[in-house]
Formats: sequence, structure tokens, C-alpha cells
Amino acid sequence: MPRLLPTHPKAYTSIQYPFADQLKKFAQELRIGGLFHAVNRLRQMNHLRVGRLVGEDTNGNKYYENTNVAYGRSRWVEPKVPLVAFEMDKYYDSSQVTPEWHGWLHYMSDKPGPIVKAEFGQTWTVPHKQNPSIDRSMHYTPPGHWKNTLTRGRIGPKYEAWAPDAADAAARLPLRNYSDNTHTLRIE
Amino acid sequence: MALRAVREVRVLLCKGEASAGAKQFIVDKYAEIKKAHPLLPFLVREASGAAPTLTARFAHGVEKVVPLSGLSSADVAKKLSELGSASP
Amino acid sequence: MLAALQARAAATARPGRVSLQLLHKGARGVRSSDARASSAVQPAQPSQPAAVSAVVQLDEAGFAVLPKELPSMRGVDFKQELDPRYAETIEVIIDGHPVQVQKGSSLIQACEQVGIQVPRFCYHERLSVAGNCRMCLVEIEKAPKPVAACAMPAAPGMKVFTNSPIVKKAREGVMEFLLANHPLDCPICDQGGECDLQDQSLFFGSDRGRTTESRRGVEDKNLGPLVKTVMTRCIHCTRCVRFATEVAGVDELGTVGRGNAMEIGTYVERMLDSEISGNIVDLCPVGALTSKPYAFTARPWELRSVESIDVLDGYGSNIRVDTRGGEVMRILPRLNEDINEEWISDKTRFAYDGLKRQRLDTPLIRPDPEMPLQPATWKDALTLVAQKFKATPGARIGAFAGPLADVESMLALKDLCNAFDSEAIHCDVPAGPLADCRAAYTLGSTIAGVEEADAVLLLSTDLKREAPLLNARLRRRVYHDGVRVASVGPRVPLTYEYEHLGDSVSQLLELANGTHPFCKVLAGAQRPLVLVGTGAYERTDARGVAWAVQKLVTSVPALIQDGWLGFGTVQPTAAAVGALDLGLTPLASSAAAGVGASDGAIAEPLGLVYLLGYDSIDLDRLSPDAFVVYQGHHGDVGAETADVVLPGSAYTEKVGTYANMEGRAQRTARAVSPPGEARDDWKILRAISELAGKPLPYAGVDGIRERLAAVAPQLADGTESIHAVSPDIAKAMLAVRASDKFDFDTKTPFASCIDNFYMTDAISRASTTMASCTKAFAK
Amino acid sequence: MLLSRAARVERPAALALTRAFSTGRVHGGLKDEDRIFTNLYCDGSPFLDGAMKRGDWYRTKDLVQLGPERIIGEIKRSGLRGRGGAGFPSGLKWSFMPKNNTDKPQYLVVNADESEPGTCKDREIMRHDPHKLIEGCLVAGSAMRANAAYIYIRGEFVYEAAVLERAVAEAYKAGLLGKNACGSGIDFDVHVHRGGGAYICGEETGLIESLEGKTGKPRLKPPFPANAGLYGCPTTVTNVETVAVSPTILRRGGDWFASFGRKNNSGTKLFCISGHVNNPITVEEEMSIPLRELLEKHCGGVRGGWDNLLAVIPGGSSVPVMTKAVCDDVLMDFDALKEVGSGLGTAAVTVFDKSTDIVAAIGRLSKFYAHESCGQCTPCREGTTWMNKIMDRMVTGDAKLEEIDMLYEISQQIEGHTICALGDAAAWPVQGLIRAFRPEMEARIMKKAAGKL
Repeated sequence: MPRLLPTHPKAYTSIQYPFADQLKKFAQELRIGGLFHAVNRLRQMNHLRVGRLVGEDTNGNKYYENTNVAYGRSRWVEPKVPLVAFEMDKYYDSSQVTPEWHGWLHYMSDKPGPIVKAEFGQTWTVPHKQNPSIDRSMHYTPPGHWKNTLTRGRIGPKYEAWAPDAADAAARLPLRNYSDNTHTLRIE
Repeated sequence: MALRAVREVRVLLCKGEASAGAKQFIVDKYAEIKKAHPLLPFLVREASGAAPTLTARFAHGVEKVVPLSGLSSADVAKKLSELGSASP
Repeated sequence: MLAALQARAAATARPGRVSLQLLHKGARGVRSSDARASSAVQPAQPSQPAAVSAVVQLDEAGFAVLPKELPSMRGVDFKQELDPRYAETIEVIIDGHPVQVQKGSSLIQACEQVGIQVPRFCYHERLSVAGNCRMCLVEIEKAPKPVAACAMPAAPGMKVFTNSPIVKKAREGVMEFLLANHPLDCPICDQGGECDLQDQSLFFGSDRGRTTESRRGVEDKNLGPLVKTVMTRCIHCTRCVRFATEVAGVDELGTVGRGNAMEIGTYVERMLDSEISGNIVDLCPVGALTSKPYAFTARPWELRSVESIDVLDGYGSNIRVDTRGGEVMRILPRLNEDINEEWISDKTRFAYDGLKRQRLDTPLIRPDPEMPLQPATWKDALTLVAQKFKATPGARIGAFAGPLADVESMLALKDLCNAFDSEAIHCDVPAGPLADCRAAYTLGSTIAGVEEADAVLLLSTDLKREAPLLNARLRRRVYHDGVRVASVGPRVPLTYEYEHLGDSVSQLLELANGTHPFCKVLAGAQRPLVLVGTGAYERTDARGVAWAVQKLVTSVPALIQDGWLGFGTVQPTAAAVGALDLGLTPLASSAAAGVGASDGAIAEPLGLVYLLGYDSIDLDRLSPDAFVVYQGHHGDVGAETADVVLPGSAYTEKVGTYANMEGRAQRTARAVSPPGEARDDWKILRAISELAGKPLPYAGVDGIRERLAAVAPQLADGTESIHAVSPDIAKAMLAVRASDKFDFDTKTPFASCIDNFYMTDAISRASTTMASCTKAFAK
Repeated sequence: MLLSRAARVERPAALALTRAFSTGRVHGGLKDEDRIFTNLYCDGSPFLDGAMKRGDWYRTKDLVQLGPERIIGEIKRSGLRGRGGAGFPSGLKWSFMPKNNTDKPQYLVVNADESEPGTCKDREIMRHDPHKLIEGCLVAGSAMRANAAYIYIRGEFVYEAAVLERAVAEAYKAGLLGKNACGSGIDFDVHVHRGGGAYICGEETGLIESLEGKTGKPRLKPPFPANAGLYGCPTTVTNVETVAVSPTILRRGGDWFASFGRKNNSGTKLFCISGHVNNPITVEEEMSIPLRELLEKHCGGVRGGWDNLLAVIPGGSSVPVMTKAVCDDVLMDFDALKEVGSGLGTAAVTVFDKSTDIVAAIGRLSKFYAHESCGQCTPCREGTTWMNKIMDRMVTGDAKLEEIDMLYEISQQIEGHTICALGDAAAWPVQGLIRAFRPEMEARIMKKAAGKL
């Protein structure tokens, strides 16, 4: 049956082609860095995005923008991670974003980091440091935590019983004190 | 009025007319009783809504209660001396 | 979430509507049209109070059977209903509703009468009007600008709007200004959750702030160990200043500086030395003044409140015990116009931490006189005590009730000892004139009646320490009406001016003989008042002093008249009046008379001493072979001397009846459980009687109440009313004197019965807060 | 000398008197014989000898013996309005005092705590013509059945207080005050009290508090001082000028006084002109004199000519500022100034020429009010400081444009919500500035934002 009318191109629907845009992005990554790069990216981030590199901060994080996607998703940061990294959450933390890039990243301003630094930077500011608690060894574990060898302090009794013997009384736990938890947490 | 065996006397009065005689008895005779028995506790208590009574307590906590409702002063005196002469 | 909050706010912000309708149904007020109609017929006819049920039942003798519990009359202000002055009402139109309000009331009171809540910070019913917070601005028709409702007297026909746009705008503006310099530290503020500023900014404030300026910081002031200050939070309502100067009578608090630099503080670095200073914590609408001992311990929404009675002094303040998890967290006052209004003393408020220290929580037995006390079971301890009761002859059994004993336990103690033929049942009260007549040991005028006195004589009392709130009432009377107060006793500051007549017995004798110039003042007064501190009877010549007091009281006719009993004893302990009501013997008279009531009985050394919370035992008078039983809740002197200790419960842990100094019986409530194995006091005594073979004839709480009603009906009904003594009986009984010859000790001056206000009983002695107060304030 | 001062400047040929102010008669040009304060410039001795020569204390006995009703009636006929700023009719105010009060003393309190920035009329009276005031105390005091007068003089007026105290001592010595004052049969005392030196002590009730020895924090009204004032007794607080003119009014008659000025704004008035005029001066002039004539006749005109005028504050720091367009034809009296959104106040005319930074000038005023707020009530305590902080930023241009509206709103939140009038006084200059010079404020902010300032 000859076609009388030229066929209309099929409208793109994500239902019909669920991976179309991902494939497209993968292809773009392939073009950028080759197969290894593309596969590594796919492995590291389960959401592929491609955008314009806006800049890089002192921590080596890269800031990207893609104005073609929805507001709120158009700016992102890609943390600096080793080329072949497993356990990604070991490597990145939101506090790695430096102050001068923070505003741009959160749509507070449109000025990227270098401009912010030029305008507002002071000579006396200390270099940015990320929150050290990303390192598991730095995590705070209170006394009584299963990883802490210190046992938790005993909360005192609700009332102090009278002891006929003064020495007896001295050996008892002090009355519980809600305004001061040094005894319960054993903070040394 | 001999109240030798009595250890304690309690007179409960109400605020109404029922204890008018008993009140009169206290006013008239209290001084006399107290003179005779200076160390005998003779408690006079008033409470609205209480039934007027005379209570005498003897040894070992034995108590005898006499109602005083509507009694005259002389009647109360008689009741008291009866109690005083009674043995517990 | 926000919508829900707003809905709640709207629901709570307009309670006025509901109350207004109630009012129009004639529940409490007078409907304006009705009032007009009735005023035409009967000019000063107030509306009838809610009538008491009219069905009367008669008993066999033909007398009315009265209910055991009389209907509560609280909430019905008889003064207001009966006094023609209060019947004068005027009509004011509030938010379009015509309402009748009392003449002379301010607009804020008028709004309150009809249930419309006008926000306020500086206004307080019991303090003078300052009008400086400007939160209570309302609109009056034809007024050029909004006026402060707290300071504006209601005028007839005035049209008031409390909800108009102008008013809302004004409130929002004032609230914004108040918050402009208020630190938003609610999460770390102890007032959080019960803060007027929080509540009112939610209801009446704007939804956002505009200030970006730096906020004012104020240095905190040191007001002593009770009141914590965070002065940056202060909104300068000056409630604390007005309380201190008007009620407490200390001039240390004031405002310094002007404009935005104004600060509340003591002018020089000084602590607030007042026995009722803790009330400024309640008065402060924000978290500027908070309780130091309570700081950071609990949040108001975690607390469970129980309404109870204070027993640490003889005043009987009504309190609210706030507990959390079986622990008393704090104590707050409860409104009672007849007793404490809405204040409580510092000891009442802050001694609660004594309830957690030195507690007796298990029975203790001393196996050998040389050995320390050892924990024991209830069974062993009670059996031992019961054995001793059985083995000791009645004349050698002695019982002593302490200052915190409740009426029920004292009754059980008396019944128990009587059953074993003992008569030596004493209470911790020095012998006054006589215990036979109730007028001799209570405050005959009643606490509220002190404000009706027109000439006052104080004898051997430091009223500011013995009854701080009574003193505050007397101060109000002195300042408002210029009543003359004279004192024979210690020369101490009472926060008002009084004539100090001297401090020796000779002045008292002059007064009793009618030769002293002040007798003329007493004789000329309509309602004279003589207040005697129990310190007067803690002397070697106590009987002589009592004789002189009786003579003085019976020589002034106006002191005992119909409707006025102007003779009062300021009892410093909560147990005193109850004990004397039950017939427990005062101490000194028994010492003078020997033990036992029968004439000529010879005192024998006591073989069994039963101490019911009694800690001031005289060890020298105790024979060395005496067996001492201590029943109480705190390990104090009594417990140390005891051979057996039976743990009882404190006033927050039991339901007990206490009679305050005016003879008003009130009941405490059980807020927490007694610690450990401690038990209710009267139940312990009941158990001993059972084991000793002479069981008391009551087993349950109803039984003991019935027995109480039979022995002392004035304590039993629980209506919290005072059963006044008839004047003729009081006159006849107080006129009786044993003899007229006494040796007087004119050298020893009259002294107060307490030397340290902060430590008077086992609970306050165990309290660390009271210890720090003693350190800070005691002379 | 007076004549020469007045004649120094020629009367402008044509004055633009238009609009509602035109009454058919041009006011101004008070003649020397109509002056009340004839020793305003200290031409003669300020003490009793000089005062007698000028006609003070002349038959004061007869004035006092007129009796309260006739004195008050005469004052009412003269149309005298309070010279302290509010302009309340004096006769009416004096008549509020209780008439049959036997159990309490009554007081006249003279408010000589002249602290309004720009105002310097009362000090001239007190240092150069104190007997006018003292005689006025006696006359006005007797009219309001007062037993004594308290002159609350500003603490900073050291010289004036010394002069006044000497004058009072002279009067006592001469038998003009004290027992049987002037032989009139009434006893009348005058006490001079030196104030603590706060602006708020010039407020009626704040002054009473200060006089009682407390901090000068204004009281709530009601009760008004006429019912419960000084020490709880009926009291009237009046301005120095009001009291000082009353004997002359009684001598020359209320109709004479009422013949000056427009209706309801009658009399002569002391104007204190300061700021950018060639010859700043305190001068007595007829009410309702055109502002331009006042400035050009007595002060030698605005510095740099009339066209160099930027703005005028016509009645002391607490009234709103007027622009030149308004100043061109406005009359100096209560009603005319109220009509243009300002007020006569104390008639302390402060002139700004075009060299003025008007925002900074008003900013300084709001700093003054923030400093002088007593701190008692919330809107004034917090609001004045807040306004001051915003005004500081307005001056440097660091504020935001929206903050102008916010500032106006804050000033409205203060106005009318306070215990005393200081809140209003603090709010009005700022409101006046925003109404009249909003473009100037906006321009500054935008300039600063653009980095051009």
C-alpha cells in the first residue's frame, strides 16, 4: 500500500523510549572522554548529566550548568574523586563546596565563585576546610556507643536516701541533675 | 463535779440553736470546772453542721459520747457529772 | 500545620463570644436590659448567687442533716454580691455587646468580666497600673487615638472596640517593637512554653519581623540564689519592680537609664533580700526572671500538675506541685484569695529539692545500742515496735508529733497511745494560754481579716519571717489606710513603719494592766488586732506571759466582739493547729505538769518514745534506756537517735489534712509516690495497733475521716472553711486564769520563734537551695 | 533700639499672600508700643527697679482682686492659646481647676524646662524680664486658686536660674509675694526648682514627677493634673510665656490682645529664628505674620536670598518640616501651619538653605529623640531607637528603597500609641521628611547603590 502522505515523525515519549535520553547522554560522554570515561561516570553517578563547566573551586570540585533542564536541577557540583573510586560516599560531602561557590550553586546569585571571590573576598579569610566528620574516624560517638570503649555514665537516683553512716552516703551516686549532664555522659 | 476517772473531755458544739444550752454551760461553768481540774483537757470545739456532743475519754482510750442537742445548761451539767461518776 | 495553628489561635483568641453568651443567660452577670428593669424597682438589689439545694432532711432529733461535704462556695464572691458598693454597675458597650460592669473598673477589667481577652504585659490585678507596655490598646469611639485599656476607667455608655483594624494594627506594632530587641532564644529559655510574649506574639503579633538592626544586650544581674536573670530578654514591663516595692516592700529593684538603654536592676549590686522574692519569677511575662534551681531541668509541657497545700509554714498556702516522672520539679502558687492570693513564700517555692535528699526509704532497726541502724523489713520493724508497746506500761509511753505531721496521723497516734493508756501525746507547739479554747491558738481574725484591722499589736513576733505573706497583707493595710502597728518583741525590719514599744515582759505587763499609752489606741479602735508569735511562749516564764496575754485580750472589749475576734496566734508550723484541735498536749505545759492528765500523776522517765516526724527531741531529758521509734520522711536528728526508723511520706506524697494558722482545714494531694518502701503515716500507726493487739477501729481512709469528724468536725468536712469561735465562749474561756502570781523574767527579751526563715523543718533543712539562701541572706 | 532693629530691614514691597491665608489684613509689623516683652534684648535692668520702670507690678493688687472668674474671663476674651506648643486655650485650661476645693492645696507649675531644639524664648524672658513671669505667676495663680507656684527651670539654665532666683527674692522682699502678696490679701509663694536636665522633664506629667523627686517619666492620663497633679493635688502646668503675658493682657484688656493675629490665633508671640538666616534672633511679633516677612524683616532674610531656601521647621524640632513652596506664603499661626501639615509648636523657626543635608538634619533630630526617650513605654523606647538606626543608614545611603516606606510605617506605629507626646514628636519630623523630601532620600540610596556616593 503506497503511502500517500509523508509519515509524520513519531513523537518522542519516555514511555516508548525509556532510556533514550540516558543513551544520548552516554553518547555525549563517550564523545567527551571515551568509553572508559563514560562507563566510569555511569558507574559513579547513577544519573548522567551533561552540562557546561562553569568553574572549579580550590577543592577541585567542578561546577556545571545546563540551562536546558528545569530550574533547580540546572546547576550541580561534581566532587573531586579519584578516577576509579568505589564507595563514593567516602569521598564527597556537601561541605566541600567552598563559600564563594555556595551562592551560585544554590541560586542565591548568578555570580560564579571567582567573581564572588574578587568582589567580596578579604585578605584575612582563612582557607576553606570541609567538615572533617566525613572521615569515619572523626565521627563523634558518645560514651555508651558500641564503637566507644567508654561506658555511659550512670544517671543518678531520683532521690537520695538517708544513710545512717556518713561513709555510706559518700559512696552513693549523686542525685540526678537535669541541667548538667556531665555525670550521665561521662564527659572528661 | 468529780471527774476523777476522766482523762479528757471534748465538747463539740454546732453553730445553731441546738447547742445553745451547751454554750451557756461553757460560759457559766468552764471557770469552775477548770479550777477544780486545772490539768484536765477540756476541749471545746465549734463547727457548723456538727452534732453537739459531750465526749469523755477514760483510761485505755474508752470513750463515752452523750448527745447534747437541745439540752439546757443544767441538763449538760447533769450529763457531765453523770459521766464523771461513771466508771469506764 | 500553620493553618491548624491559626485555627487553634482563632478558637482560643475569642473565648469572649462564649462567655458573653453565658453572661447573657444570666449565669454570673446581669443582662443590661434586665438590670435596667430591676434597677428601676430595687436600686441596689444584686443578683442572687447560685442557690444551694433547698431540700432539707431531718434526723431523729429534728435537726437538719447537713451534708458531710458542704457545697463549695468558691467562685461566688459574697463580698461582691452583698456589698452595696459593688452593686453599682454601669453599662459599657464592648465590641457591640452592651455589658454591665462594676463602676470604677478599668476597661481591661470590664473586658475580662465579659471574657474578652485583651493582651497585656505590664498590667497585673494585684499591682499598680503602669500602662507602659501599650499592648492593651483598644479603640474607643470618638477618641482620637487608641487608649490603654488597663489605665482607662470605664465610663457609662462608652463604646469600646477590641478587635477593630486600628486595634489590631496597634497591637501588631507594639508587638513588633517588643520583639525588636528581644533575643529569639526561646529554645534555651526556661520560660519557653509558658511565655506571655510567645503566646501573645502568636495571637496578636505580625507574622514576620522586619528588624535587621543589631539587638540590645544587657548584662545579667545577680539577684541571689533564687532568681536567675537574663536581662536581655526583659521587655521592661516593670512588674517585678512594682511587686518589690508595693508587695514585698523592698526598694532594691528599679529602672536605671533611659530610652533604649533602660535596664531593670538593683541600683547597686545587691541581692533581693525578701522572703517572697520568688514571686517575681511568676510575674515576669518573659524569661528575664526565671527560677535558678529550676533552670534547664524541665519544660512546662512535660510536667504533670497536682493542686496541693504547702505545709512548710503555718500559712497553708495553696500550691501547685509540678512533677515529672515521679519527681517534684517545681512548686507554683495557686490562687486563693483568702489565704495566699497568688503569692507564696520562697521557702514554699524553692524548698522542694529537700524532698529528694536525706529520705528515709526503708525501715531501719538498730540491733544494738552501739551499732548503726540496719535496713530491715516492715514486718520486723513493726513487730518490734508493737512488742515495745505491749511491754511498756502506759505511763511510760510518750509520743511527740512534729511540725509536718498531718491530722490523720496525729489522730491515729493519739488513739494508739490512748489505747495503751498513755496520756503523754505532745505536739511541737509551745504552750500558749490554753489548748481548750480554739480562739487561744488560732488566728481568730482570719488571714484575710487582718486587712480589716485598724490597730495592730505584735507580740514577740518577727512577722516578716514567721508569716511573710501575712506581713505583706498587713503592709498593704498600713500603706493604704495608715493603720497603726506597734510591736513588743524583736526590733526587726517589717517593710513598713511600726512603733517599737520595747522587747521585755514589762511592756507586756503594762499593756495587760492598761497603763501603757498604746492601750488607748487599742481601746479606741473598732477592730483592734493582737498577734502573738509563739516565741512568746518559748520562755521559762511562758505561763506568766500567757496569763498576761489573756489579761490583755480580755481587757480590751473590742478585741472579742460579734463578728470580730481580734486575738491571734501566729502558728509557725502546719501541724500546730491540727494537733491542738485534736487535743495533743503542748510541750511546755506537760513538762510543768508532769505526764498524764490526771491530777497528781508523777512523771516517770519514758520507756517508749514515739517520734512522729519530731526532730527537736531533747536528748538530755530522754532516759538512756528509752526505746525511740522515729516515723518520718527525712533523716534528721530524730532518725539519728532512733532505735527503729519507720519511713513515712512527705506532704507531696500523701493525702493529708492540715489546718493552717487560722484553723482552715485543707488537704494535700498525692503528687508523687513515696520513695522506696515508705508508706502513708497513719497506715503505719494502724499497722502497729494491729500487731500490738489493740486494732484501731478504722481501716480505710473513709474510716479515719469518720473518726476525725467525730473528734474534730471542724477539720473534717474539707470545705476549707473556718469555723469561727463564738465570741461569748472565747471571752469566757480566755478569762479563766489558773493563778495570778507568776515570776517574770524581765531580762530575757522577747524573741521570734524562728531564727532562720529558710530552715525550719526537716524538708527545708535538707534542701540545698535553702542552704544557699541561708548562706546568702541569713544574718 | 527696638525701633532701629525693626527698621533695619525694609518691608518687602509685595508679599505673596494668597490661598486660604488671605484675611484681608496683612499681619505683622508689631509696633513698639504693643510689645509685651519690652526688655527682650536686655536694654534695661532685668531686676525689680527696671521692671517697675517698664510697668510691671503696677497695681497688681487690683489685678489679683479682680477674682478668678473675671481674670479667666478676660484671658478667654483675649483668645490666648498656650505658648508651650500644643496651643490649648489658656482661659479654658485654667478654668479646669477645682473651684470649691478645701482639703488640698492647688498648685501652678510653670514649665521653664525649655529644651526643644531651636527654642530660646523662655530663657530670654527669664534672664531679661523675670518679673513679668513672677507677676504672671501671682496673677495666673490667683486665677486658678493656687496656693503656690513652682517654676521648674531647666538645669542647664544656670544664669537664668540665678537671675530668676534673685528676682523672686526681690519680690519677696518688696512684699510682692509671700503672705498677703502685693497687699491683695492672698498668700502666694513662688518656688524656683532647678530641673535634672532631660527633655522629657518638659512634658507636663514628667515635669510633675521630676518635681516630686522621681525620675521624670510621664504619667498616665487620666487622671489629668487638674485633678491629681503635683503630690496628688490639683495642678496646672503652663508655659513661661503664657504666664508672663497674662498681667499685660489684664492691664491692656483682652480685646487689645485679641486684636492681633487672625481669629483663634490672636496675640503677640515670641519667635525664635535660627539656622540659615543672616541674623538669627528671638523677636516678638504679631501672630499670623507671614513666614517670609518674619524672616526678611527681622532676620535679614535667608542666607543667599529667598530662592536659596530649602526648608523650614516652623515650630521646634517636633513639628514636620515644610518645603520652600509652602514657606512662600504660609502664615505663622496655629491654624495655618496645621493646614499645611506642620505646626506652630513653640514658634522656633529653624531655617535650612540649600547647602543643608536635610536627611542628615532630620536624622540628627531622630537621634535626639532616641536619646531623650524616657524608656517607659514600648513604642517610644524601641521605636525611636529603631528609627534612629534607619535614619543613620538613610543619611549614608546604605538603606534600601523599601525601607523608606517601612520607616514611615514605624513612625506611624509610634505615633499616638505612647503615654506622652514624645512619641509623636519623634515621629513627626521623620514623617515630614518623607512627605517632603522623599525624592532626595531615594536619590541618595540609588546613588549609593550605583557606587556614585
